[in-house]
Amino acid sequence: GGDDSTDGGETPGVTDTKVTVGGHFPLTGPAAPGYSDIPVAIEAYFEYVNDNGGINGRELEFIARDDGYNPTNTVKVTKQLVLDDGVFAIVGGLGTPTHSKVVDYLNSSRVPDLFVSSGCLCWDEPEDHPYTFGWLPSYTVEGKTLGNYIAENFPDAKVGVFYQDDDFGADGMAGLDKYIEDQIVAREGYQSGTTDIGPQIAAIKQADADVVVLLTVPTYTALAHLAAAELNYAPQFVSSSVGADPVTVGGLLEEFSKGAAGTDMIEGMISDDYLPPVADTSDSWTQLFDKVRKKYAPDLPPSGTVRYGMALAYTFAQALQAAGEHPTRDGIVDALEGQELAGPPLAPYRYSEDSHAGITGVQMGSIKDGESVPMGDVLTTDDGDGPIEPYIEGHPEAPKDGIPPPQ
Amino acid sequence: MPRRVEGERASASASRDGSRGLRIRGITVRFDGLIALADVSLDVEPGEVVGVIGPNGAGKTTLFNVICGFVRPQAGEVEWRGRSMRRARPYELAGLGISRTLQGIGLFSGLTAAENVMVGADGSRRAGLGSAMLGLPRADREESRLRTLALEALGDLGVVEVADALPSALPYALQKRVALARALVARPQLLLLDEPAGGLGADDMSELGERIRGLAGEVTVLLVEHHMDLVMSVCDRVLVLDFGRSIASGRPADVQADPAVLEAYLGVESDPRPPEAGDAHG
Amino acid sequence: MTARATTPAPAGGARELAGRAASRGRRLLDQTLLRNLALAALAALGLYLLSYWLGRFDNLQLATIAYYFVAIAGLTVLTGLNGQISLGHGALMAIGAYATIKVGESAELPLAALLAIATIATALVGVVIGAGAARLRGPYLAGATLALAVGLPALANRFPDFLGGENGLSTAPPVPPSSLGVGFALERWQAWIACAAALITFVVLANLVRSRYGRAFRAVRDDEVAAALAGLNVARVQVLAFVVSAACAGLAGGLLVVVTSLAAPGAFTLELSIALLTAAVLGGLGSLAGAVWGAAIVVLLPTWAEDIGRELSLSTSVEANLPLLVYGVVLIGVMLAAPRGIQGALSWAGGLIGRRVRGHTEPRSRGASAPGEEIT
Amino acid sequence: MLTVEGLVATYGPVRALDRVSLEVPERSVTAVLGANGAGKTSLLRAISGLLRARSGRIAIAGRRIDALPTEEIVRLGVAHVPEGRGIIAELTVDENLRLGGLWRGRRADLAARLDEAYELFPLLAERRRMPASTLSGGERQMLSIGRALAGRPRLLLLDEPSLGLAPQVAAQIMRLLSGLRERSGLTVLLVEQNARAALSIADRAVVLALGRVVADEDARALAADDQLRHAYLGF
Amino acid sequence: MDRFIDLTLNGLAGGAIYAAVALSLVLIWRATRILNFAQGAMMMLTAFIALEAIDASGSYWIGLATALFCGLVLGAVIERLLVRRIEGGPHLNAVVVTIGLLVLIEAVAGMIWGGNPRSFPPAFDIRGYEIGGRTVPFSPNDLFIVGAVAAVMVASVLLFRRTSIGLRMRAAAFEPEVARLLGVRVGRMFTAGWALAALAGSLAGVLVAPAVFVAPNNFDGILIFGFTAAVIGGLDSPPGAVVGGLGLGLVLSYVGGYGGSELVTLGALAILLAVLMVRPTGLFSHARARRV
Ligand SMILES: Nc1ncnc2c1ncn2[C@@H]1O[C@H](COP(=O)(O)OP(=O)(O)OP(=O)(O)O)[C@@H](O)[C@H]1O
Ligand SMILES: Nc1ncnc2c1ncn2[C@@H]1O[C@H](COP(=O)(O)OP(=O)(O)OP(=O)(O)O)[C@@H](O)[C@H]1O
Ligand SMILES: [Mg+2]
Ligand SMILES: [Mg+2]
Repeated sequence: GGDDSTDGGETPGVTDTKVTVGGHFPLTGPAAPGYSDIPVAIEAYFEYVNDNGGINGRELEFIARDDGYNPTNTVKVTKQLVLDDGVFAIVGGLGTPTHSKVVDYLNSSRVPDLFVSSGCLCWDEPEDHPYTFGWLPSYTVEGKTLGNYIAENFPDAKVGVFYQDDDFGADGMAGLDKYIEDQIVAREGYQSGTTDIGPQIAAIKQADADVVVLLTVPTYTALAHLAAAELNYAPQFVSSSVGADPVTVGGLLEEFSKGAAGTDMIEGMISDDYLPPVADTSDSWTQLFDKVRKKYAPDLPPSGTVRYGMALAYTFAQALQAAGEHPTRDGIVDALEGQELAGPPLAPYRYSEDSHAGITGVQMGSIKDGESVPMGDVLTTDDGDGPIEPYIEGHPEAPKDGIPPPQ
Repeated sequence: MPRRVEGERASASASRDGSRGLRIRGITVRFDGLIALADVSLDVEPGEVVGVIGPNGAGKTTLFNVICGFVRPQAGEVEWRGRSMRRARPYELAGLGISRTLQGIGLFSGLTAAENVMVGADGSRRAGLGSAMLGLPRADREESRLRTLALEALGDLGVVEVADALPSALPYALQKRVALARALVARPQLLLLDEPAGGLGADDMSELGERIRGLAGEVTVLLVEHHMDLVMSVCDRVLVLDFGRSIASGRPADVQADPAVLEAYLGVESDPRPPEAGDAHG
Repeated sequence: MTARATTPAPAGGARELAGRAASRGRRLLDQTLLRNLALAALAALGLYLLSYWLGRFDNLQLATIAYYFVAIAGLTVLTGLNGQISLGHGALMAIGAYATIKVGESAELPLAALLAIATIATALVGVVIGAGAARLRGPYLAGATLALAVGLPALANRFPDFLGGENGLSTAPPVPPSSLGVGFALERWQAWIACAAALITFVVLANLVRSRYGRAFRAVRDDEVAAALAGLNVARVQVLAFVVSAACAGLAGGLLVVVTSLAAPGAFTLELSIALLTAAVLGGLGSLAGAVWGAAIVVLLPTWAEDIGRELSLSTSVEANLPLLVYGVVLIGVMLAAPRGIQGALSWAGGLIGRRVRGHTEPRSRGASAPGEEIT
Repeated sequence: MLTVEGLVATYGPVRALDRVSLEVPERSVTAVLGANGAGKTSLLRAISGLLRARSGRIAIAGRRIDALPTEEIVRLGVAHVPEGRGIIAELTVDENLRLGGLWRGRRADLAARLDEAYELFPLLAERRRMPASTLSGGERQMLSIGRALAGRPRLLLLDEPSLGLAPQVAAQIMRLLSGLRERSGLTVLLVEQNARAALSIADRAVVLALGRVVADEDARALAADDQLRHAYLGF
Repeated sequence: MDRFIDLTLNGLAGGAIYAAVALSLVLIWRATRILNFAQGAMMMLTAFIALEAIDASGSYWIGLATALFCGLVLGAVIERLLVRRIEGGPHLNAVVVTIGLLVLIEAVAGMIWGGNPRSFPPAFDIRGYEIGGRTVPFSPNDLFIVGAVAAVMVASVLLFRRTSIGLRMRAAAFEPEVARLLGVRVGRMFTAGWALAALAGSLAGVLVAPAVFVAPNNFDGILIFGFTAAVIGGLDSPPGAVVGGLGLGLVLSYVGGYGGSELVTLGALAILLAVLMVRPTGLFSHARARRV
């Protein structure tokens, strides 16, 4: 028989020994590249926690279900997670077109919907969707910061924008426009799935842009570099963090860099970042994640994707810890709204009763020798017209045992 | 040099009843330079059985194709009961009372014999989608009426026992009968038979002959055949084509004696040459 | 199919004697409508009980199977009976889904009306596409419909304001009527709606394929020239078949909205279209029962394979790809083992057993049964 | 040349050939006669491997062929003009003819063989480059026969070769067959509805009824045997 | 004007890739009358193998040769193991089997190599030629692609038109039973057809790999455009495949350049439908055959 109770005596997905959560990810199909590693990283960190005593004595279990980036499947697997697997919460569900189709369902079923893996502004609607929390800095926050950087450092440059034709591109451009609307001379979009982006890059070159902003996923960052190389076009590339992971993009360009084109193509690309750089081995978080990766997911490269999954997993562990000895679905929401969490991200979260937006800021950086090197302060801002301000307090050190301490 | 031998009956009735039968006027058909029919004319009176004979590739099937609208002639005109067939599309023929059998078999391989015939009985109608979808008794009644018709038609041709067999499991002769049943079930006024006796044994062929003779008077029949016995015994008149031209036309006996026909088609008696050098068109 | 011709019922007025009641009962079942309705009623009862026995997620799966069935049944009529291949039915489902949401947004209409509108709208589009399709054959039709499957959902990106762009549209799920009680599971209600629609589709299609239209579809498939000479307007028959199957796809799209509350380009990929076609072939082309098997396989197989993968605790990339592997193997395996699809194999086996039981032989060889007989 | 012993072939439950045995000597024309559905076509198909025998054996010049695939049987010198012609409509007339002679290899020779076929059927020569789909029924039959001859077979299986041919051409073919037997030692198995014509050139005649051999006699004797003729051949 | 030239060259380079894929589809179609939906997956598989070979040997050409050889073997093996068994069944069964194969190969590749795309080296420099002081989007590598595609086209035209094996292959494809009666070893022809088509496909795979990277699903989109190109050209004609591919590449380049990227798929749909409505069997097909 079907169990209709969500608010009975016990909390779904929570037993004395275990907390089960799940998420939907494209594990197969055209959208899988780059994303399918995220749940592996999350599970790796959870295993690490479990081997070190769990959270309040409970082990963490993560069920990743494949939705192939198809919203119909997202609905199916999310309901499967909630109804069949009986998860406590959905964690890290990936994608705007996909996840937006289950937000209503999750909220009406009062299932915590934590740390959506997308920078859409739409997760921050505490009135309508009290159980949904974003995590990534929104695409607009990134756009604003990138725009601000260009306005300050290349005030006379002509700017071209190459963007993904969906909310990622649109929100990002909205942010850019707040600072460099006048400087932008070309805006060229692409549909994910198309392979020929030559015409767009040629158009940007024709507009004589000195700076090209990439609001792209890693594959298209690489393709943009290739198309530019073909045209012997070498503008200053500025990329959103989404498509700037040096390991991933560098890997895609590896054969070209060592062969025909001669130089490392992404060298010098400027981008923003919201987590400690993978290459910064002095950072305590980087050390922690690398330790976990080596032990629990040795097949994965030390990429930004893995870092992302671990940081997300850590944040969930933190929230669960904050929800107390006997976590409930409402309890974890209250904990997120009520307590100040601080963790791996460079800037603080914005969680409160009025806001479910996640990380508030980013730090600019540029790629040197295939690694991202930070530049300047961490900068925070909001999704609206708020100012961009430096955040100088810095993020906390990772706990010694790598497990969020009780608060 | 095309010649026309007009039978008396044909010329007498053409002026009177021409509008009721089939009139073919000056048909010319070319396929990329190849002349399949050259200025062919023919009048067929209601109830008449007219044979069309000629060597292979003479254009007999093409003539049928012109009548049916599968081939558009470069010149000429076909009239059926006073109506020009220039615009007629093949599927409209059934509605105009014209049926045709194909030179091969042309049965629907996935339909049983009875269903094949039911298609012939049913084709031209188009109303009733709604009742068909709802499965109304009206549709059922219609179906059983069609099936009765089809079984009758099969019964007429002596093949009712194969009603539920698929064509591929039937011997050639039975398939031909089913195909004929499908053409006849629509009660056509004009029946175009393209080599109906091909592949038939002697018994079957004489039975076919009787059947066609039985139709004469009610149904206008145009018959393409290479079996001269059959043609001679059932046809009122014969048109002979050679290389797309009509080289003779008239009563069977006259045509059979025509030297031009003997040379071009029948050949056998007048061909003294050794077999190796044989040539259909001498 | 019986060899005996059913005699038409006597015209009204004639009084039947009581003693004939039994034969009348039998005669009632000879009537297409009543027989199909009886079948549907039986199925409805079974599904009703099933929906109480199944859990919530499984009810959702049931609803999913039901809407897949609707789409596959339409496609099986088109491809199996009329010989037209379509790789674009996913796009037609998209039309039904978008229509359901757009109309639902702009007018307060009962769900049944919305679904009817979606069906009709898609059927109308089907007229246009079908008219083009009637000119094409085989691989060229496949190519054109494939382009449709890829191109049509791209329209959403062309009109992002109206159709929601890449993110598509969402709507609220249907609300179970209060008469069913407060605790009534949404998923069960969704299953009921989808199954009801599937049963209606079944009855209508079963009626249709048994009628002269079904015969015309098959005749045109087998020999276009002979069909034309028998008086069938080949193009019109082909368009009709396309419209019927488009209507089914539209209804399926509407039901997809009922079950998932969404319409987005990513939901109507080429994979969906291909899955529909493969399901139709897998189940047994031209057979409505086959459409049930096909729908069940397409919906349940990935879930099962995923669960098995989880049990086996494989490495992540192996586990993630296992359902695909299983699906591929099943597609190939069924085609090798049962060239006429599952239903074809079942009826072959059934025929074999039946022959054994009745102890006589029937002139039917393996896989050579008439396509027309496989229906229902 | 050809030996068939106890051949049984079925379509599902239908027995199309029921313990058929016959012997076709080299350099002879054997007519296979019988009513529609008697199993004539099935017999030819079984010999050329298109229909698998249930039991029995088929041998050509002492070599068993009943387990060989069709193409290998053909390569032993067996040509089969199938019922319904079996031309490849999408290929041109010339390509169809060439295919008939290809298995023999020997290019130069092939051209000569094609020329012979064209000489035999001048109508085809005019249509060399046209797709075979444009041909008329009789022209297709000519193509099918010409194609079989282009392979210079040792054993020729003809399934109703006169179907659709004008009387003159049909007669020409009959004469050609006896000519070929004389000149190049061809062995022919000829299925014909026109029993009279077939018997006129045949050395032997086999009559099938319901899949069984009911008569296997000298052709002239059969033509003279009124009883048999009436019972099975209808004339 | 510069823009037009750029778009034209860009379209030619992209079109050559579609043409390469279309050619391999046409080869299989001509040889076995099967639409090979698994072509993209087979290309992907051989590209992965080529990549391994390049990594191991350090030579692009060894990688290419390995890919070609593996393609040949893969095609033959698939035909012998799978396609052979469904021969003579309903037409769509072959379609379903190739779809099954597509899914299967992609799953296996995903299991072996994971989902993340890998970089593939180009044969020659990818920087465009300098013409009149301007760099145009057409590189030595593009030239290599165009040349390779042209060579495959010419080879397949010669094969089908001029050789007896080509004639046998076509006969086997159209009428297997009749072909057998004419002594054609149909099975071998099918195997050869699949092997050759897969060979051409693996060449296409190596040619496109640098532009799309190598991942289990990355050739799906290319296959769709290749299929579109083949249908536009007429599935029976190798020159049709090339013209269809180049034409499609050009139109898509213009549509993408002058219209917008969201129009590209719609553009492909539009040209395909436009061509098919005028010529229902593609540009290079023969006139309609006699039906009665
Ligand atoms: N569609 C076409 N394209 C080219 N040539 C054609 C076409 N249709 C017919 N022909 C040619 O026209 C001529 C007449 O053909 P038709 O089929 O009418 O002959 P026929 O008199 O019926 O011969 P048969 O007795 O052999 O059936 C033939 O030479 C044939 O090749
Ligand atoms: N594909 C098939 N499926 C089922 N039964 C078949 C099939 N082909 C032939 N038969 C049956 O086998 C028997 C012999 O047929 P066959 O075609 O060999 O006869 P035939 O002597 O050549 O007749 P015809 O003179 O009509 O060509 C017939 O009863 C026929 O119904
Ligand atoms: Mg003819
Ligand atoms: Mg026969």
